[in-house]
Amino acid sequence: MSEHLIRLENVVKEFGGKRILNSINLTVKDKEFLTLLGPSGCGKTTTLRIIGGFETPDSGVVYFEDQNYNSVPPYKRRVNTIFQKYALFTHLNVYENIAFGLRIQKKPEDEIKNRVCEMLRLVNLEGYEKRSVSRLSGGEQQRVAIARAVINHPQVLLLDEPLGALDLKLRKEMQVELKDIQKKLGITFVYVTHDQEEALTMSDKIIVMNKGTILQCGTPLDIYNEPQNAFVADFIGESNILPGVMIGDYKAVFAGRDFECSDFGFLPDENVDVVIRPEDLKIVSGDAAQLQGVVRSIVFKGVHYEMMVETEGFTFMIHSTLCEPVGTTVGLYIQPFDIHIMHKA
Amino acid sequence: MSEHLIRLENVVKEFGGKRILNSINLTVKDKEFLTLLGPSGCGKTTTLRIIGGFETPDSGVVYFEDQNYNSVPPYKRRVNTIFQKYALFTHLNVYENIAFGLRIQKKPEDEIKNRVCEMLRLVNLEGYEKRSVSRLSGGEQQRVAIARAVINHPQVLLLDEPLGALDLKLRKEMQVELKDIQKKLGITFVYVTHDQEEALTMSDKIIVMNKGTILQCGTPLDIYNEPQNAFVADFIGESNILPGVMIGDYKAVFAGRDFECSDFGFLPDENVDVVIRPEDLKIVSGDAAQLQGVVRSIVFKGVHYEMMVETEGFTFMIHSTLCEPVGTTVGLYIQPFDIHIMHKA
Amino acid sequence: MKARTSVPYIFWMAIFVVAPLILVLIYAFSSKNGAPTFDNFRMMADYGPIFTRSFLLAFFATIICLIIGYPLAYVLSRQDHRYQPFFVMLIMLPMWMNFLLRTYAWMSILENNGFLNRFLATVGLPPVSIINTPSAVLLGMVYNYLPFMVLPVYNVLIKIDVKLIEAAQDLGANRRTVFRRVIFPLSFPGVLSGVTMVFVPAVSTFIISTMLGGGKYMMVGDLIEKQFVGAAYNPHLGSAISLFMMLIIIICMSVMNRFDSNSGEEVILP
Amino acid sequence: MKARTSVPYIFWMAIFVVAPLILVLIYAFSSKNGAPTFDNFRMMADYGPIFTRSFLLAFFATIICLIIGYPLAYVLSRQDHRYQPFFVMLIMLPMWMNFLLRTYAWMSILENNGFLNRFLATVGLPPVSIINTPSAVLLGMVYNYLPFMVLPVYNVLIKIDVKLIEAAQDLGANRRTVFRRVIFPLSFPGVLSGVTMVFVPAVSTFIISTMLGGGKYMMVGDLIEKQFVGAAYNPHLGSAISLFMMLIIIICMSVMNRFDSNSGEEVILP
Repeated sequence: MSEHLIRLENVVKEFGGKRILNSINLTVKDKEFLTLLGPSGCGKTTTLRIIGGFETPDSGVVYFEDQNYNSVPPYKRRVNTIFQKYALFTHLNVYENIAFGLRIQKKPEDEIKNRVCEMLRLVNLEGYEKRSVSRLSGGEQQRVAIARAVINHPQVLLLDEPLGALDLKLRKEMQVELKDIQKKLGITFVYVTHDQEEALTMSDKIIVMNKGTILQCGTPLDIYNEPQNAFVADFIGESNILPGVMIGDYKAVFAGRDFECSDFGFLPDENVDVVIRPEDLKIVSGDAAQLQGVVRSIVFKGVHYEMMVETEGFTFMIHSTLCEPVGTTVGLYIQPFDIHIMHKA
Repeated sequence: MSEHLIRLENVVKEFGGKRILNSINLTVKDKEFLTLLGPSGCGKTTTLRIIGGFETPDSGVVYFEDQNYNSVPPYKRRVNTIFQKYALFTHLNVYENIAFGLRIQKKPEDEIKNRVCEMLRLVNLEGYEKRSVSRLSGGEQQRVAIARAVINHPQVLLLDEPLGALDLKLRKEMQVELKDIQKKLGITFVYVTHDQEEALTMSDKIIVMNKGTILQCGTPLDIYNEPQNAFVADFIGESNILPGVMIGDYKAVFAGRDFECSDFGFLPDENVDVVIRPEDLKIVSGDAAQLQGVVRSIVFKGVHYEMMVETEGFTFMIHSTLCEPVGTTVGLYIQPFDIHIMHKA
Repeated sequence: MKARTSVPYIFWMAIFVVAPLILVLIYAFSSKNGAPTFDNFRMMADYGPIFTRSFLLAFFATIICLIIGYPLAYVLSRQDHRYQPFFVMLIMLPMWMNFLLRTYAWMSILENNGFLNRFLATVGLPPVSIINTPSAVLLGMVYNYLPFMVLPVYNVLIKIDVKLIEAAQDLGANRRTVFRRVIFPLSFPGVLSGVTMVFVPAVSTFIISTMLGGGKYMMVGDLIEKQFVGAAYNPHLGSAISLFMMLIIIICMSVMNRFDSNSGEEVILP
Repeated sequence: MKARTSVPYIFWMAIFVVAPLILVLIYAFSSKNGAPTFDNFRMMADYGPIFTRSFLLAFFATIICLIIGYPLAYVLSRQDHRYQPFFVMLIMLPMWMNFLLRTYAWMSILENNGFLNRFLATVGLPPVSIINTPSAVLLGMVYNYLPFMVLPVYNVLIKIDVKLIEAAQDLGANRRTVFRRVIFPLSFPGVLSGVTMVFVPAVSTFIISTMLGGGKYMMVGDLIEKQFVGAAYNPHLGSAISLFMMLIIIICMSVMNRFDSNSGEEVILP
């Protein structure tokens, strides 16, 4: 058995002449929590549906354990899906929804009963057996969907923005619970979301997509700290993105002066995107300041203040636990390794 | 004219025998951005609907500029509403939706045209006049709803979770735009949300509600830094909440030892809730440590790491930009003013 | 069922549905001895007044059904949700009763010494003479087809989102304006459907006119019936008339449909 | 319209709707000279075979409509969305044609030297003798009421969320199992509505049996007609029979309805 459970090779998909997926290559390891992250319409859901077997690639191959699965129908794949709006069976109660997969396999009644009860315990829905699914809250429906998908012991669980319909507090709770379930059952998760915080919190590996193309693939830490281009940097967290020029290795010019940085290997005088996280701009006084700017606005965000500081040539967004009043001139300092230089897209 | 534009006095509302609002008292100043914040079912939407005139209080009085408005129907109030799911008129196009209020006032056609165009500019929807509203994206529908409500020059704009249906990126953009529109037009906003980040970012004043009662009212800074009870502290941001005892002024006992703190005026040996923000727990080494604990888990959250550190008696959530590997023993330090002591609810 | 196996199935069903239609076409365009002819359509000209009367009566019946049925549907849709099914059932009740019986009941009410006049005499009012007038026929049609107007309008009205009404109030509309600018336009598809469902059967109704109009106001439906089962047995003419009516109805319906699909954009009330 | 002004309105409408019903009650429980009596109901016993025949024929017609109509509705709902309105229109086409004409067309197809037998002779097959048999009556009923089965089932089928079908496939169901465990149970309300819409008019149908059964298989509808406009003129008996039929239909419908509202919880397929 190869180390990859699932492998997509040059997968292309079009709908009505519009190319949705543009030669996608990706691999999913066994027991991994992989997240497909991107804005709506980036092709992440289509990729998931191809893995689930609901769509067939126009070209390219989907491998499961090195077998070509292109023409294997969904019901023959050991893959289960949690759909975006749960797609619970409205004609069945909670118990029968969860038992659905086992009934199809014609399991004996007492095995069904044991396993459904076990699932109800897992998702904290004991006593809900006889309820009609349409009378459950969003969070409860979500739990039924999880139980229904997981009862079949799938090798892979596909999740299509499963938390999108829940409110903030519940979403955070379910993030923890989903991660727990994954660890407890040892199932591979392929997770689709447009919420970068969700992706960072839960994933072992994140794939950032845009316009049907994979932009970057890596651990949350890689993606956040070393984004490969300005789109990823902007999507994965708030960023200041400004134009600059690399005048040599470790030397960048932007915002009207030159800075030391930790990047190298660019063409001489190459035009680049400079990305600086708002929390990496430090307010300093005196000679340490590399830039001078005027505070234009302040918003209290709870953990920190968000200030807009206008320097010559660029207005930076700064996150800081300290706040300077609007109108004051402040000095800014950026550490070399906090300056991220990227090739223009 | 009083300094308060709107005043609710002992407002009570029941539905089907269930008390939804429990003697609500609140005031809204002219040109203020007031947010009603709370979990679903806390009565925030009912409060908004009473201000809008869609519900009549069972007892208590609603004053607008010191006049009793209890029996004034919605169409006679200079208040407009942006509904949760926008409630656009599906039988009218974008232009006619926005023009609706002016048509009812029987304004001349050229004035209507000018003002609708002005509104379309304000919400960046120029060229959308003839579109059917059902073919717009969520964000565009949101903009039409804003334009339709604002064209009437209301004194007060009521917003019922207006950003709930939008995705994260768009929600952040619209927060900024809404705040801009409020400043530009100088209208009083009463805003309902369950998203604490939204509330902190946009509001001049926040009212935190739960179970039909107002728990706290104050500026974002007040609410975040000086929550009056554990519910507010927990709702407004992630918190460690643990039981403790005040053994005297400025002296609290929790997590197995005594701490210096900045609170006083409690009963001798009163049982209290101790609230500590995850970012206020510092990891230190050596003698500075007040507590010793073992790192149990680490999640990368982008800006910071979230660690669960198990001490004797309590597991703390800690936010830090540095991370210690799972299993290591670390020292924790809390500054006295970061320890918030609250009466038990 | 896969697409390829379903095609022959649809094909057979189409034959089952369409074969009788083709036969009707053949009948309409042939004479009694089977020769192709347009005579049947030419003969229709002789019955001009019957066509005019049918369309006029159906038209007025539809209008009256709309005038009575719309407010009824509206009032119904505003009642307490618990009582609505009861009222709807009440309105549908006559539909489960034999068509002839319903009409006969009206006959005995309207007769010169029927229940209505006996009631009027009791309260000391002069008797009215309605039976065997076009009004009686109209009344019978309205009674028979009213539920077909009320139900589609009611179904659309109860689906209108309360939030839209609140939004209109919020924007300054009083009750009347809310109705005129929001509720009515949104219920328009229901009105169209109701108008169609009343007009189509009304225009080709039969027996009602015989029973309530005393046979003096023959309608197209009666005319067709006579060609198939009555004294004037002539299926060729009957087919031609039916075909003509069907054509007109289809034209009316497609005009209506176009109107409906555009309504979202173009129906603007003054 | 406010609640207090709407009450008298509903009241007047109720009179308009209910008055004829009361009249029917009076007729059913009185003799020709107006004296109260149960004779009309006692007389119904003489017509036992007609009732039995009507119910049996309506029952079989409903079953056949279901057997033909469900797959038809299903196949239709799976077609390309662009072609669906055309097919639906095709199925509805006969409904816009006069009822008598439709039945007459089948009469000329099924006659001993009608179109069917002429066609069979052309291809060298022996002729069939269908006309004036119960089969012919059944065929006519199925043809007339099939659209009332297809449309409600179709309407429910097209509204089934594709995601539910995908969810079932995802959980291991092949095409047959998806149909049996998801699509059919979800379309059940449409089936109930179709069964009602076919059975109710079918059980009191008239003329079809006269035209296609050669008058040998009289049905309740024909019986009622005879009491009001035919030779056997007796509105009192007609009212009693209609009332009895209405009662049975209402009972059937409410049983059906209870079945439906429970289906979400209790209908479990083997």
